[in-house]
Amino acid sequence: MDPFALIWWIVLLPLGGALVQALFGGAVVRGLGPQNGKKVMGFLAVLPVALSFLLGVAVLQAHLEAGAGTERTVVLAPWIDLAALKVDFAARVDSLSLLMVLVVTGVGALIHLYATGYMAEDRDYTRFFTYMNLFVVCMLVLVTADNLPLLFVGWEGVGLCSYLLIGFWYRDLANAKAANKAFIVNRIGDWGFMLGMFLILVCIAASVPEAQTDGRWLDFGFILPRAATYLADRPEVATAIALLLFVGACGKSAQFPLYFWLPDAMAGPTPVSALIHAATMVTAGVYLVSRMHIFYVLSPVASAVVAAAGAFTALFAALVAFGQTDIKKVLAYSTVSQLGFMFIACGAGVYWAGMFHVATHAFFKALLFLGSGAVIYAMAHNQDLRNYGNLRKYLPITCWTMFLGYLAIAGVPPLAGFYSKEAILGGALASRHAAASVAVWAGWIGLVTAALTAAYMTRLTVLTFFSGEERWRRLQPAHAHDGHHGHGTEMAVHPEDHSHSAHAPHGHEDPHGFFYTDEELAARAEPEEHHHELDASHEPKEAPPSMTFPLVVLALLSVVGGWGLQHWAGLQEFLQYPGVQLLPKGTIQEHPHGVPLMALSIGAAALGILYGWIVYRRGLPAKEGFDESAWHPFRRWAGRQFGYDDLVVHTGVQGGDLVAKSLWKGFDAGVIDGIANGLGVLACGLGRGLKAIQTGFVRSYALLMLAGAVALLAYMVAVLTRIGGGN
Amino acid sequence: MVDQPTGFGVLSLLVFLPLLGALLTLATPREAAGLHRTFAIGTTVATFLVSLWVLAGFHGGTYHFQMVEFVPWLPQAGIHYRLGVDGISIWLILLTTLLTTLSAWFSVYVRERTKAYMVFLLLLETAMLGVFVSLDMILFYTFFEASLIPMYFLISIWGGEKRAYASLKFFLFTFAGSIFMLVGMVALAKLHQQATGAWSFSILDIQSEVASGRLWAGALQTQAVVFWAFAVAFLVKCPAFPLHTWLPDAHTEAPTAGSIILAGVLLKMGTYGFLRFCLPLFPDVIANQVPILCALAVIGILYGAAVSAVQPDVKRLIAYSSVAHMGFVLLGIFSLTPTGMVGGAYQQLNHGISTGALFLLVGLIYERRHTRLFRDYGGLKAQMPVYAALFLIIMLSSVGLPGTNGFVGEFLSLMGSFEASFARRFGLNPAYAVLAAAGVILAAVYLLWMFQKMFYGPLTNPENRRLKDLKPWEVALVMVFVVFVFWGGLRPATFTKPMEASLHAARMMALNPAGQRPDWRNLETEIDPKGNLVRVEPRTREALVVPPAYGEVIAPAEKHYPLAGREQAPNDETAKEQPRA
Amino acid sequence: MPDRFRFPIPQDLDWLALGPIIVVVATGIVALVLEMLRHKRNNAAIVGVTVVGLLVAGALAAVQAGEPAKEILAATFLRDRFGSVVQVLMVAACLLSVLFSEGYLREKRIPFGESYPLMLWATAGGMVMATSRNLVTLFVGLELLSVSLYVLAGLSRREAKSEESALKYFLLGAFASAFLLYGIALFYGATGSLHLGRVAEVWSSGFEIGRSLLGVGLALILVGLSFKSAFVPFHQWTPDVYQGAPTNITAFMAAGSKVAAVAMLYRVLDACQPLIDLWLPPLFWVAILTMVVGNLAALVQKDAKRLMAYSSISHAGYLLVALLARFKAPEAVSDATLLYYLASYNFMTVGAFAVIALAARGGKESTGLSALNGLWQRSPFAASVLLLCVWSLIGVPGASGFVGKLLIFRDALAAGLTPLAIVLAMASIVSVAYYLSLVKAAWVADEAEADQPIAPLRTGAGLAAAICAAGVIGLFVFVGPVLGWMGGGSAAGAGSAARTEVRPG
Amino acid sequence: MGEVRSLMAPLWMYLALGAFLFATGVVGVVSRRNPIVIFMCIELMLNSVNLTFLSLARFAPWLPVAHELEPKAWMGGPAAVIFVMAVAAAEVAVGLGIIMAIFRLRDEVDVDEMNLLRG
Repeated sequence: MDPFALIWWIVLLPLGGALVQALFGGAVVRGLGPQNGKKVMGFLAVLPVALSFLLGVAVLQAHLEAGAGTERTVVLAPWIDLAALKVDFAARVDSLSLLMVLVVTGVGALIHLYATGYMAEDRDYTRFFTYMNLFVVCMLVLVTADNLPLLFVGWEGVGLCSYLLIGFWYRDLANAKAANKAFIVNRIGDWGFMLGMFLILVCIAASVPEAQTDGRWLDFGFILPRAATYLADRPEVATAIALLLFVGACGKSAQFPLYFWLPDAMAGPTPVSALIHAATMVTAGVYLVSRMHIFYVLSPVASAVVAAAGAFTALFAALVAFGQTDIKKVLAYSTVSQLGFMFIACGAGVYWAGMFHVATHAFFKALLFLGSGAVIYAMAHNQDLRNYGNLRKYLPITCWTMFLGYLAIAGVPPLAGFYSKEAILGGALASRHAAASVAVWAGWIGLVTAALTAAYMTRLTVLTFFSGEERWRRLQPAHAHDGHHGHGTEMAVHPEDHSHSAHAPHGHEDPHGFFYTDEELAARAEPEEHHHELDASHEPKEAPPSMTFPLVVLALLSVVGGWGLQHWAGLQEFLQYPGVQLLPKGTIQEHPHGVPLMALSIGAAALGILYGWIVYRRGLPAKEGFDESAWHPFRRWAGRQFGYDDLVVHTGVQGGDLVAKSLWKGFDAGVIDGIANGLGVLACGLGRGLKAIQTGFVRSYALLMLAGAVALLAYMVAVLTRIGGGN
Repeated sequence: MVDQPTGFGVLSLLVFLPLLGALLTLATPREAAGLHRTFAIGTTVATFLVSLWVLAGFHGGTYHFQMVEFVPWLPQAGIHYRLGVDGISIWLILLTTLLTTLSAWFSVYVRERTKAYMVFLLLLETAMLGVFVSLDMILFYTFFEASLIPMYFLISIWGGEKRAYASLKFFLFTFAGSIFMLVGMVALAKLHQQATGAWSFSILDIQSEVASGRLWAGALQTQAVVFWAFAVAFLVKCPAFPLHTWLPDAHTEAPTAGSIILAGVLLKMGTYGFLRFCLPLFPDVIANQVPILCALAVIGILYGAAVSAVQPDVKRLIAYSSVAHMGFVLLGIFSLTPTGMVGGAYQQLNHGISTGALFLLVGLIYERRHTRLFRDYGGLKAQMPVYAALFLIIMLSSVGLPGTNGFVGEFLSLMGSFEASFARRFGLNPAYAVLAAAGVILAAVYLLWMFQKMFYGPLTNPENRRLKDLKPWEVALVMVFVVFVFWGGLRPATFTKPMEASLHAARMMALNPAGQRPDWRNLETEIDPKGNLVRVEPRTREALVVPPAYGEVIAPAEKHYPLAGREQAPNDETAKEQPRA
Repeated sequence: MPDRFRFPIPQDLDWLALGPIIVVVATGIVALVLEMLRHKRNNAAIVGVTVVGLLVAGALAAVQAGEPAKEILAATFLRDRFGSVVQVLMVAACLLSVLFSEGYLREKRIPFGESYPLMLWATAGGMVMATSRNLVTLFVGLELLSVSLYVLAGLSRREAKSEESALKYFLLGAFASAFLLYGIALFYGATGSLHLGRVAEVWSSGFEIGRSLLGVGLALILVGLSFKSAFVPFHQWTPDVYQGAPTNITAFMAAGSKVAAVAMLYRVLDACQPLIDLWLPPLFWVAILTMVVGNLAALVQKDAKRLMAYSSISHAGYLLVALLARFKAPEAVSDATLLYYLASYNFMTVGAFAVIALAARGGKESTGLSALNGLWQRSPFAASVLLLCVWSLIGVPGASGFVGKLLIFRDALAAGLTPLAIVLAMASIVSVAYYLSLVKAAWVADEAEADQPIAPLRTGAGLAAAICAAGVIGLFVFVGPVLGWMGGGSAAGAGSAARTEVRPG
Repeated sequence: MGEVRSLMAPLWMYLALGAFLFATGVVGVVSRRNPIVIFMCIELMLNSVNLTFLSLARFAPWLPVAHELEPKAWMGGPAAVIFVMAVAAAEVAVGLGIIMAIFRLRDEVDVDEMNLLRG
């Protein structure tokens, strides 16, 4: 069979997995008992993703044979099918999509494997994997889609899964709120995406005669080739489209000003943070920009905006990271910052470098998150850096794998991060792109950020694994809950359970069997999940192999990934600047391997590491302790994201609430109903007036009749005198 | 061409079967609640089957009315009994029969006065079906108004606390809106009489006079007035922005079945009316009214969303969300673009499905807890996982998540309005589309908020701790909706294909100059698959199901893409290569 | 025997034409005799005779509807389609009221046999009013109707309300008929004849004094007739009398005497066609006033019968619109609309009152809206009939009231009386509110909330209600033939109906 | 034509008298409180009508023109008077009956005391 047809199996396998989890998961777990049941379902969850990866490799094989520059469309079925517009379930097979497919399925499979261990204790095990598999499906749809609407399906699908997984431990309202925040902020992005899509439709589709198309206006194969010719002399249109699409990218990839959902998203289980909020989903924006890069290339303005936004976000997030004490929060901001790097690349026109960083970042950031997960797992779900210290003694594997990840992100050669980051900065600094000046500035900022990155990552690593003293030993329960999400609270409700079970709702009988009887209720009360808080007596334990194995693999990738992709796989040639052949010569820059640059970036990394090591090797500095008032004001400020989040959220939520309430009470109930009811009142008032005239006295009736009669007569006489007798 | 009386046919069966069931139910003793239910459910199911039969006999390739029935009624006034279906009405018929069946099914929870309840439900179904198949204005009006009485009782007898106010408000708003439509209808008939010497209330006759331009003869003033006489009636029904306030009360106070049908079908009467009357019959003035109607739609979208985000009562929230959703329908229809109109018409069905399902779900919990207030809920997900899952799916389809039916409709109507507004047609401007699209964000805001309030967080209210999850048959009930949610989201073609020809025709009736307009009476014109109005061999109505051999094009399906319209790209031959008649 | 001793039999006598009236009057006499002969207050026989007599009279009138118009008895009596149809309507009104009278009167403990002959003679009066173009004949008919009704209104002797209503009705009625008479006198003065036939020629002759007398006389006649048909501002007696009179009598008043009054007005205005420019404007405003006042005042009524009274006022307004349209554009508009509306009004009003009458129980009758509470439990059938009648009164399609309004709309627009159509539309919006309060009382509220339980539905009332329901629906479904019968094909639409079948495609 | 003018004079007087009587009756109806008196005023109005009928029949100079067309027609006037009297008599009978009934119920018959029915 045609190997490229496999692309659809890649997508459909996880879908099958999700369905299995959703429909049979509960039954299986109940049937085989929690232990075996969860084992089976865990296996069934990892399997499809792993298979997809293998299929992906197969497809890659075929693709390489056909030539890296080729692109193919595999149609599964028609979707929207109108005379005026046709959209298919069509998959696009080219280097870009395949790269993403492999990253998603590969890293995804590892994280799934990790999660089987991490979530083993959770009561909603199968629900978790339902969502995870579903996420993989949506992500694959996103990256393989051959037209914008289908891409949008994946785009919103991953948003949905992210929403579901952030709110996975829904019993804690904070998680639910974080989930809503994520979805809604993403929706703002989607708004831009949609408008961009429409604008593309009305502009590009306009340029072709009816005869030359079958109504598939939104296929990439239709848009991209024509964009170059059509928009060449319409930069303003290109800018509009590019910026609208970038709004979408900002939402999805957590760029300023829409970044602020991502830190809260850490409320989800750690594997989720690793898969969705580090490795894959958040890079969708970068993917989108690279996929539609034609428009950015044609619009210097848009490119400049992208580069600027990227640079600012990178710097901003890096600074904020210094103010964080929650290990996952630190990683979250570093993610935001790294995404900023990718957008610097896009803005500078070195899209391949952006994608390159997507891949390497997927490796080491997934690694870091999973490692942090292992730490959290070992530390009784306490996420506060300040309670850690000297964990390398207890968690050797976690420690050293994470250490490699840390080096990678810090940009230490020859690890993955070094190559990609260096490609980005090199591209930016040497950019001859129309928006060069901005790009170059972005490059310098990126360089600074690289140093900062190294510094705060050092802070994290050292405070966690090194820095002699084991700080949780002197822990009072007071601090135990800091940054602790999920699990605990769900049990909080059970105590009242029996106290209230005495009376049925409203105390009335229950003909339809809506409610549990007392016996059923008693039978239903779940056993308390034993869950102990972190305290001085706690002895951290290394995670089970199902969790450590992925760490090792990812560590390996973070080490060799960069070199491998660039030199062994030749990523740059592989990506081929998809669509570049359409562009006027020289718009995209060959990136120079300038030695001085390499020195600069190495220097930056070294500087950061050095600083971190000096400050933190002796343990937690006094002025970074639990007492935040003792902090350096700047660090406190940074810890609060420089007030941005509060500003936006409060103005948004409270302002919106105010407006809506006033509209409802004021306009809806006040004006409109006021008028409607007012008319009613008026009519009744008149009615009462007439009632009053109806006195019940014969003589008044007669009088009114008389009045009528007189009026009638008067009228007649008047008219008769006017028209006169004669005609 | 001469209308030959045809006698009664399958459509009459469809319409009057529920009435028959109602009469049978009347004959049963008052105490036999079980009997009433059986009769009601049986009848609705039977009606649903008949509607499937109609669907089977329906052919999507033509814009002409099919299965037409014509029985002389009041020749002195040109009022006759005319029924027929076309692409615009066919799915609404299916929607009606389906939703009524499910409502009747749900109504086993109704305890007191079951007999009257079921009878009113069935009468309501007859009225609703009649609205969608009437081809005579008076007949249409008859069913349109007749639907008020049963709904009035459903609300005022089985409704909530403020039912008296709500039901009266519902009746007054709708009646006030539509009485002037009646005057407008008479005016149309009179104009027809002036044009041809014969009174006729048949929309076929009137439309063909309009198409030829004889009816209005350039009377723009009158045309605008009559247009609004109709438009107001439909705006109230939709409901559109300033005239919507009856809806929250009615929806909230109505019993569950009532809410389902109100949201699912009755609101559609309004948009259906626009498609059936306002577009085909007022071609000369429609263009000037489009900005107003689109503005109302956009305001409705934003306003409804904003207001529903602060409702303390789940049913009220859904009710206001209907205002927003129907805004998308209006927006799509009045973009008057091929995509937009399909989107709008399709969004009708989606709204019927998702909002109907939402009301059903709320009804399920209401039956258990007898409260609609958010503060009494929260944390239900742990207690009723299946219920939560179903609610989530339906909620997402209402959010318009891609892959669910909600998305396709919204997407297409937005796209249509975007095309129209970027082309600056009818004096629209991009702001319309951009703002409308922002409604998508707000939809997420209030619906997610609702879901959070109901299902997330700790299960604080002890009353809820005894709740069992849904019963199997209830799950089955909701699953019907879920099936349509995904079917509509993944295979929209199933539903859009049969509509297209009629929608194209409606658009051309509204936009084309006299003489190039499709004519419902003239069977020698047809819409070809590309959306062109073409001449074909003359056929009989029975032969409509045979795809014709298309002749030469009378009016090409225009493609509105603004930038090409405004400035000609140097390197494209759009203008030259447009197919011409 | 010499000629001059023989009783002069008019040459142009036509027993068939006079038949209906004679039968009704005779039946009344027979019923009166029976009333004297019957023992222990058993009215069965009387009711039986009455019903039979009415049926016969109705049949006689109906068969003549098709006959060519002719004037007999020295042009004091006119037999034409309009007259015969109105006669049928009068008979129907009386018949329906009689059907539920017996049970009602028994419940109310006033089973007086003489009420039946009185109702019959009132009917006869009404029939006369419809079938003459001679002013004195019309006047005598009017008085025959009125005087009987004065008595009937006061039938419930021990009830102060009943007596009060009777007195009010009597005084104001007499007052109004004085105006009417004066107008007649002036007409006579103008034309030198009591026959309406000469009005036109006098008017067109341009004879100045004659024209003035006609104008003033017409004004006075209109006063008298406006009173009878309860146009504002001559309407104030209506609510009081409707409320005070026994309900069966109210029903007959509402239906029968309105039909008769409108018929007489039709005769007068028909004759005054040439003066239309003179009387159209004032009646135009009277119509508007009547519709507005009737509906607004009804909004705030708490008493079912008063509510119905005001509703009857507003319907009088609608009827006036129909009349005006009829005479404004005689070529485009036929009598059919007017007659159809009268017929449907007949059924829906009597039907409503037949149900309201159930509130009478054990000598007491409370006519407040709350008296109907729980009707749906007592008698679902009666409740349904009430619903149907109100449905029709509102003008919601599916019942005859809607077609009536539709036809009025059509005529008004055809005659260029669009403002009236608009007011009519608005008026019917307002009417929804109070009509629904009536239905709500019967359907929504529970019996517990009623101050006394409702009387069980007896055969007579049930029969009356059933006929009314059937009529309301039947008139809607078979509107075509009905209009054909009433309009006698003279309907403007009839020709166009033929054309509509063969219009160019 | 001369005798016409001579006839005109009394006609106008009679008519004026009739109108005056009618007006008097009207004023009486709206101003008196005793139903019997009110009814007497109505009777007065009726009689003024009778006067009008007869004076027109007798003196109206233009009626002969009409009479030539229908010789018997002018008899209508005087005939009408008979009818009016008869009807008036009937009304008296009924009216007095009603008033008696009321008097039996409550001992006074002041119309201003009777407003059970109002609103």
